[in-house]
Amino acid sequence: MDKSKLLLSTILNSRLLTTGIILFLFVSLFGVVGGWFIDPEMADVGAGYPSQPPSWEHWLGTDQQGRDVLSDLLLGTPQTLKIGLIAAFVGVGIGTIFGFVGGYFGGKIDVLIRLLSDVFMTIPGLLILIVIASLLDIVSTTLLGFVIATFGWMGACRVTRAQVLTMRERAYVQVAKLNGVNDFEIIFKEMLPNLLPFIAASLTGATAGAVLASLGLSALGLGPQNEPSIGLTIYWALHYGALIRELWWWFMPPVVVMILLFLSLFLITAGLDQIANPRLKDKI
Amino acid sequence: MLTFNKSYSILFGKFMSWDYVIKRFLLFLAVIFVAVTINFIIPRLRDTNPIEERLYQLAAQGGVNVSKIKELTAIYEAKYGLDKSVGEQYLNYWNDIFHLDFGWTIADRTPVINEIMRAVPWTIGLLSVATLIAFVVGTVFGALLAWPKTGNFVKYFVPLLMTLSAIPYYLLGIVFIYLFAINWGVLPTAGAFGFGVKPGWTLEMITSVMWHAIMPAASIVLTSIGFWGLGMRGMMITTMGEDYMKFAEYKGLKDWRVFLSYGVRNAMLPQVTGLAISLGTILAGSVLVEVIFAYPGLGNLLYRAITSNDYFLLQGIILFIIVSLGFSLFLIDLVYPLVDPRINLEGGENG
Amino acid sequence: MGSLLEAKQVSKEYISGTFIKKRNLALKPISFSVSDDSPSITAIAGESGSGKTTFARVIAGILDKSSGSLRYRDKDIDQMNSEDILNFKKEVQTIFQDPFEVYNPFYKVDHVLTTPIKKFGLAENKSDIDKMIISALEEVGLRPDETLGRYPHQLSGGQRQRIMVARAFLLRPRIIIADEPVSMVDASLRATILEEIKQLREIHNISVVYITHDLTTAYQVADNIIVLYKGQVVEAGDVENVINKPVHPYTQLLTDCVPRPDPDQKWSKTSGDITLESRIINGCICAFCNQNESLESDRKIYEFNKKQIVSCKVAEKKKICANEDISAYFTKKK
Amino acid sequence: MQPILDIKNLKVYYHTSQGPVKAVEDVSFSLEPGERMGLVGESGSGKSTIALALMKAHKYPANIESGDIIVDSINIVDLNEEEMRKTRLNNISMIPQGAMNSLNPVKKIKPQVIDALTDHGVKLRDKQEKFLSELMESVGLSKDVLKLYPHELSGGMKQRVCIAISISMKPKVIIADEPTSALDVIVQRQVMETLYEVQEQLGAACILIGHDMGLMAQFADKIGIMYAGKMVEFGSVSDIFKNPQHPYTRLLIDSLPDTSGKRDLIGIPGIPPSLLNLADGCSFCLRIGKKNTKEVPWVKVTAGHFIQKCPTCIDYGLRKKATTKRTRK
Repeated sequence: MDKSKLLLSTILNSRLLTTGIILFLFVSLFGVVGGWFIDPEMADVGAGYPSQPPSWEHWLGTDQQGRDVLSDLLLGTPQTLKIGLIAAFVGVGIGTIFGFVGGYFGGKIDVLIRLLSDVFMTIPGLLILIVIASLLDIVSTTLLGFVIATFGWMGACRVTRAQVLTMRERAYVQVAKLNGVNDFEIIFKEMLPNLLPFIAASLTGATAGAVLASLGLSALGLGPQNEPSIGLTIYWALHYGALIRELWWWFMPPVVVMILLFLSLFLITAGLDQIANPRLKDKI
Repeated sequence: MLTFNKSYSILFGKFMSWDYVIKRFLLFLAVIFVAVTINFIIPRLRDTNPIEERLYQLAAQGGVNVSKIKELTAIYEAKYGLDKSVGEQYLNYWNDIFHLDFGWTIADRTPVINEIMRAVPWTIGLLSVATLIAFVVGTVFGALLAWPKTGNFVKYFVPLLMTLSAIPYYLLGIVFIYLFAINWGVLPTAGAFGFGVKPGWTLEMITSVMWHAIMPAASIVLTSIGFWGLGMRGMMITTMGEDYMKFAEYKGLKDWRVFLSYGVRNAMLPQVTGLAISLGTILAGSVLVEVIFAYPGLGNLLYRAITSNDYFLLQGIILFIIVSLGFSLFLIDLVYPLVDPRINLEGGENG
Repeated sequence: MGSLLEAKQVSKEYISGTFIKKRNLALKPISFSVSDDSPSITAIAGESGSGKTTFARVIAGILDKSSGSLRYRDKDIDQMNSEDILNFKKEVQTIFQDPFEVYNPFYKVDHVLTTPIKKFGLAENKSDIDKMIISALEEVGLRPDETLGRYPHQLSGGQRQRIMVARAFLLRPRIIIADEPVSMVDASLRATILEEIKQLREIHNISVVYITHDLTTAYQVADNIIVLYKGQVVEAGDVENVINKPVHPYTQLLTDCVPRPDPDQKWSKTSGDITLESRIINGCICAFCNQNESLESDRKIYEFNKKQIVSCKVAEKKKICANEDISAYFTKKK
Repeated sequence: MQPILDIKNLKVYYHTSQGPVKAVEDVSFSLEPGERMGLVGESGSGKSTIALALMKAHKYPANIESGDIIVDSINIVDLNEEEMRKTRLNNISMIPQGAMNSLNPVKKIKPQVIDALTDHGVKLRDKQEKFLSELMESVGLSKDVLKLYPHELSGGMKQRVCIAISISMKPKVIIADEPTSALDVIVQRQVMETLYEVQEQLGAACILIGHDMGLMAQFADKIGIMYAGKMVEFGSVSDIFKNPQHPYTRLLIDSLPDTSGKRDLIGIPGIPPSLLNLADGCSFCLRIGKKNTKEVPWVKVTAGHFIQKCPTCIDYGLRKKATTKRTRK
């Protein structure tokens, strides 16, 4: 069978992965496509009367300052996803490179990378992020993504390094060396393809972690204040006591959207895990 | 005497080499060093003076006379050594840390360490209980899920429960507050104990504390059962494939014994490391839940430090957390070989 | 004539630990050569931990040696230019033990055959590549239509290992180092693979270094044998002598313990005590008799006869080997 | 004498999504107390499936389709799970294949011996120490081993501990599934001799499963040759080695290397057929490119020596060795 067909059938065969991907696409489409149908000005302060319950005019009501909650949500979701994806791709990219370099070449550089990743693993990332965010002004969601990435590379580094270490001793890498294949090709042609499920799982895991961190920072009021994001919506809701005032239409929609996003990432990770570790198949 | 010798030999003689101990200790030092340095550098990257800023803030609230701000700033700077060279400041900083002297809070000039010590018991109390409950329930469910003779109820109910682990605990916390405290009014919204309850070892106080801890604890427990459960399930599946599980069956052992004494006992080992690490990271993992539930722990103190721009308090908390975390992880590394008699740390990792 | 591959006093030490080093001398200095003019099959035999795989990997250039020198075609490996190294890689091929692990699960089995052809520039266009692969597969008795285009898990262990023999053969090497090539293959398929390896020498003049723990296959396949124990040579020479008339107490113990597939030659009738301790000769300093690792005195190897050298006191009355190269005591075929 | 183990027409299938895999197809044999039988075959021949079925430790999707397994006049096919659990170790026990990992790594040896006894209702009380040290002695181990963890033992010692546990309830039938596959030759011999001694002492019937014909020749009295899920030949050890009748057995014997003179090594051609949806008739014909779809009868050669006699391939491999050698360019 063709490799791409094989891949497709593996994905389709995993109920977890398929459900996860569909749910993720649903959330992303909600954010991206939904944004085309609304007027961005509806998300500005004073677009409607403050604190109105859902109506025909405002499907999800308005907040304390008269923003249309639905518009705010549709504009905020892609921003939140963006932070997660930037942080995940940058973090996993760095981590994978570090893992390969350390695991494959070993020696002093490996000792250094291992020390660095061990230290960063031990330091609670969210706390340092809180310090950074509270003392420096993080103005854009992109910048927040990069900042979060500095604490999101260790997982990928560890997984990659461990895999590369075992693969390096595997006979097929030895055979590749005997076949005259150089280090560069061994890394990219012999090792990397086998790591793809692990990297994909790291990516979804890191996305979830980054969204979690950005939500946390924003909800504490430490995120970017100028661009709409789900975290910011939650921050305002908490700040203006939306809970006590029972303005459920204000805080529940962002919570629900985030829960769906996290669920989808969880299902994708679990599905990829099944593919990477066949022993877990047919379980759950 | 004999028992002492034996455990000593397990630690340092047969199974754990000095090489390993030195490595872990150096890691511990490196963590502290990096954390302290980051903590030292970051505030200095800012061009505004945090103390001056804070004093202006206080002045705006009418606490300090505006004309005296320059003077006051100078006094504070001298007190914190901010007028000296960066190198000297850095050394002083280390010196203070060795003496557990994290400075004074800017707002009410109490020692930072006192504020921290007041908050720590609440955090430890809430999170250790929540973590232990989640660990026990999650581990048992995870093990049952991987056990072929488990009943159908567990097989369908547990995975549903596990998907809760995908949800961040503070989002679940928001939902809980809305439902249980505000909508139905069955549980208290915030705080660690009720108004008017006198702190002390009284029955009233204890029940009030427990009553207030239910929601924050439940949101942590429910969202982390899945973490423990999934980990245990994976390990249990691996363990089920081991030769000793097959031989245990050939031996004609009773099912419960194969499950507990052979399966769970072995599959538990990585879980125990995980538990030790989470117990070690308790101080760090609570910020948002404490903020949302207004729980008077370290996380809430940190939030207060952020919102009031009190960066001595902020730094003190972070340092306290990282040092205690690094130290507890170092201890865990030393004790782990006692849990797993096989562990051979002599060679360590390859490469 | 000259030597193709010459290992002089090569040894391998593994060092572990970051701050407090632990050393393990897995292979003690050993000299060995593969002759240029008459292709030979040499068996390296020993139990697990004897250093036989370490030896194989060191002389194949897969593992860096800790001391000594390794020369190929009269050039020191450490001083070769890239062209010589490529030539060494091409002419000294290895067959590994595990016929599954040698395949990258991501690729079809063709991958291990096409890669070396491309990398060593053995053929230019697609049809030449195909021709080479097909002839190599047929050489080892495989039908290309049953093997090519499949993933490794779709083939049997025997088929997979024969493809690896075909891969080694494809490069027209001068030396093949076969590291326990049949220990993970079903007994019924072993004979076929070993016969292929024998044919490589007989038809294509390829020398083989056959690493094994199985003395019966060593006897059938090899001309000469080196028996290793804890990284040291205990006995070496013509297989007929070493396996059927062993002199060293350890070799005797090994041959006594071989389960012979003959109900008339049962263990209990042919030999006595099977514990290691009962065979040790007091006062001997060979690796086997003197188990004290720290006692690194001058262990001698004695020339028991022209075709057999022994490291134990049992051969004390014989003269000490003049040539440190073990292969000097080997029987040359043809 | 009354057989202690009697297997009649045993069929074990794996039910996969692509169809049934006939792992064991209509196998019958019986053993008397004290007899040692070797069960030989390549991987996938069904020999290990028979072992699992005898312990009723086979897992889904494997299923005993039909047949009887009578151990000490009890048909264990009919036993429920709890009854079977009590039968294990008590009447029939199995020495596992992976000697290195068959003991619980986090428990000392002593509790691992005791818990097997406890779960069979044996309470030793003050006789415990004596019993345990005698048990360890019977497999050539000191009683100090009881105080150790598995990782503190060598491979050979671990396998002896497994043997000790397996005989602790004095079973009537012992199954040893490649008990020495991971061990070096010297240790292999020590373990096999230990097994031989304890089996003689107990007077138990013993089945040795493996593919090493050398071990079979050393150990067994009778040998059954498995091929593609069926038993193709059964006879005494001298019948099999001196007078093999089935072509597969013949090739197997011919392919064995020995040290009594150099010769060409002749392997068995082809690869074993897939057991998935296997066609009726002779499976060995499929391997050598012949065809016989008729049912192959189980035929008596001499007393106690039987083969599956397929007229199409019965003469295969009988020709002179010189002609079977492949011609080369």
